[in-house]
Amino acid sequence: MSGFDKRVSSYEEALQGLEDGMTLLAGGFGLCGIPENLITEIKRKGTRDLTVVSNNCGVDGFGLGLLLEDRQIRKMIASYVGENALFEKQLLNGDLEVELTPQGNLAERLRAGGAGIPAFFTATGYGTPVAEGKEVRDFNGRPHILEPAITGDFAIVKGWKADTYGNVIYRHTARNFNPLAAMAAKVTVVEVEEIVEPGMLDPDAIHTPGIYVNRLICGTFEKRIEQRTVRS
Amino acid sequence: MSGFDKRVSSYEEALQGLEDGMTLLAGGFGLCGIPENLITEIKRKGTRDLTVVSNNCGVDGFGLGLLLEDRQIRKMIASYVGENALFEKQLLNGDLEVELTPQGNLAERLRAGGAGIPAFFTATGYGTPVAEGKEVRDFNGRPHILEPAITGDFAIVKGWKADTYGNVIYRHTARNFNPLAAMAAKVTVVEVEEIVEPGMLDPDAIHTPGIYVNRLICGTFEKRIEQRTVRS
Amino acid sequence: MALTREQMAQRIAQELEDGFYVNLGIGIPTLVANYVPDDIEVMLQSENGLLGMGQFPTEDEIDADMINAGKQTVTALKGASIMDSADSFAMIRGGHIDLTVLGAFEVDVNGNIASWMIPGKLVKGMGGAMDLVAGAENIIVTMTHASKSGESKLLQECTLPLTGAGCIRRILTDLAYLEIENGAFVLKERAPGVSVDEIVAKTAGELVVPDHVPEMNIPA
Amino acid sequence: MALTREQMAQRIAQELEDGFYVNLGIGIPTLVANYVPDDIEVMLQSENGLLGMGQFPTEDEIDADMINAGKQTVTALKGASIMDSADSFAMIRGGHIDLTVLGAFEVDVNGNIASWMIPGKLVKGMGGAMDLVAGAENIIVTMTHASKSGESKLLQECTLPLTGAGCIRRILTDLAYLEIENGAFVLKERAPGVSVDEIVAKTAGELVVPDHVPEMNIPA
Repeated sequence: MSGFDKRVSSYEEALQGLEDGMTLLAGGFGLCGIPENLITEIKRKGTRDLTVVSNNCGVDGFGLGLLLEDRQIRKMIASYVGENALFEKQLLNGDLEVELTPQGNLAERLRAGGAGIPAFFTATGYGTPVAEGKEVRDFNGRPHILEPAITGDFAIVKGWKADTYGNVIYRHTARNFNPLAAMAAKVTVVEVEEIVEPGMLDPDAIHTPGIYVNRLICGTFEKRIEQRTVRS
Repeated sequence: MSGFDKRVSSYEEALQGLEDGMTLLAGGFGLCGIPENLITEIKRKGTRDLTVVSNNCGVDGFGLGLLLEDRQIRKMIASYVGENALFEKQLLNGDLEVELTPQGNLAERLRAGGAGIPAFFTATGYGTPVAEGKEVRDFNGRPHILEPAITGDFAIVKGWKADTYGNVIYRHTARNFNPLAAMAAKVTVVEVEEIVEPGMLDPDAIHTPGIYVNRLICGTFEKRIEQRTVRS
Repeated sequence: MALTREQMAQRIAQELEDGFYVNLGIGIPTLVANYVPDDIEVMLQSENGLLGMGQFPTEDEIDADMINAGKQTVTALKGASIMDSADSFAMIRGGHIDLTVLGAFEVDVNGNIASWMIPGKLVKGMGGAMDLVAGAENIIVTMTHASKSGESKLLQECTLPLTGAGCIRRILTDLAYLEIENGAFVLKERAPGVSVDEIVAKTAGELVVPDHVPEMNIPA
Repeated sequence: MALTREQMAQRIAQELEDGFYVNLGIGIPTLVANYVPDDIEVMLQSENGLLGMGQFPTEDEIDADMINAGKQTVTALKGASIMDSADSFAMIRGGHIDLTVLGAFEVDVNGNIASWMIPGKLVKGMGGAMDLVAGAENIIVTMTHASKSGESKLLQECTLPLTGAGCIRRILTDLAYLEIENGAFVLKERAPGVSVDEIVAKTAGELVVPDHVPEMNIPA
């Protein structure tokens, strides 16, 4: 099935068509499960004025933090940012715009974007700054706000294993936002640690079906740890 | 973790508390992945005036069709019914009420019920009898209707394997509505083909986490086939 | 001559492209799978939760836990994935299916489709049809051009309760391939040997007939 | 005497029941896990997508792909399950978590909570806090009763931007355990050796003081 072989041969090819001003959805939570090499390629490529949708924005010098160095990000939609000094500086300078959205709303908005649901009601954020300008409606005696879906031009996703058709399995908590970003973009690019032949993965255990994946590439990963905690 | 051992010792115990007039969510698509023995127990128990939410209503003498025999179902919320003569007769007699809902809306309404989303917009059903009385709103230049979540008092679910904590894995297309029904009820009862110790199932491959499961029982299943098609 | 069911499936198969994810409805649409060109591959989605549907099983392969949306026993291809009904319809409603082929009772010039309910007859339900027409980027409706009693199924306005509003653009009948543009059917191709006059006579809704209407290319 | 952080965690741990699914926020809430009574078991949920969070790993067990919501390396218990962020928050927002414990800057008599943003300071984001307060059936807020400069954190009306509106019922401070009823704080328990007068003095919002206010039972 050549038409379903999603493999590309280089990171350059993987991100072909990503242009200035586009909306980029990125998987990962903190530094866990981030598409390290795709981020590096965007830095190399120099794409600018990006709107980036990601739970966090990496740290100084790693992850999405790399894209701050040359001011490639114009706007960040995230639930928690500012693990790095450069982010703070650009925010205070007005070089960077931030839209804070609760973590659960962010996840659900991405899923909605992928699932063809343009908006949904949620109790999360009612009565808070997040609710400003949003419709409020009571359900079951509780006020809820209407949240819109999020979609993107490109998604950059980090998987563990994939088959050549782009069926992806994530490993442990590196799953996080990755399957949701994968659903919600026009072009979804996935980098994984291992690519296997179709039939090698259990069809009952696929996290992201290949239908959501446009391009697939195998990479090696640093997997930096943010909070190294051990028990004695 | 005794508090997390969800096993019960009998089908009678599994359905304790199911009362006349309650809303019952049932997994299964056609006769595939239906909670056979839980249905049989409801028939034995004689619970009446049930509102049943299920994609289909079984066939004469099997599956949910069994509950029609003694008129235990007052209302059916389904996407496709009438695979059996008794259903048709009760419907025409006015003994049975039916609310038809598109299959995708049914699935999404159950998920929403489980996920704390009271309502969502969808294009499905706009301009059709399904849209009657529902709010219409344009998103991205297309009209959408507002669909409410579905929740239930009890869910009856058929899994393949579970650990004693109620982490469930489904097999093949017997998954269908089962994980969704499991999310959306106050009391979720799961019957499976095999129960294993915690740690025997891959945490990355759980379909229904134990948090959604209140009671767990191991049964044997006929697994009747509706359309036996073979290639020569 | 009007196309046979197999010929209709053959014509629709020409719309397939390598790498397409396709959902085929019950009836003529199912036959399309038999005419996938040799040089391309498509993957079939079954809305009960199977992406990568294979052939019917052998007697030995039959598995009650592996069925398609028609409740028939099937197999899964290597590289298939299985998902719950919400995730399956997320694919459909989110517009990720490349081509959906389904039958209908009526279609009208505004792209409305009626395919699930005939008042007075028992209503059995819409199943996934309303989701499929609302969600698929690219839908082909296939049906006979007229009923057995000769009444057109291509109408100015659907008379039956709708399955979806304003969502149909392409129609293949046993007589013609048509597209809907600006509130009219546009005749794009004729079945081999079928005259424009016959198509005009059997089309109740507004029909635009270009100067030249080519015959379909149906292999013998 | 005011409770220590460990004592606050001990008191909260008394609210745990066998079989509870629990989400513990960062700070004092995290310490609650150290005081689970021996005769019960609870399962910890981490909102990044882990149900059944275990201890910190040994050096050998460290795995960059296994972290908690505080981005710390952790382990998973036998019987854990891992899910994506939407499914994780479905658990939280759908009300399936039995107990959520989190910190706050302020709480008021209407059950409003402010915990994520201090105007004038850099806003780093709410993370999952707004989801946790909106979704959990059963929330306990834990914080010091007053700031270091002596200003009450239990107010008639929150002054900071809210994390959630009308969603808090139970509060444990270093001085008292209180519940919110009918638009007022109700003093349920005192910390050992803390006088009702001190609590009254340090509570800015309306406070109902029953005739008898028992001391908390904190093991030595």
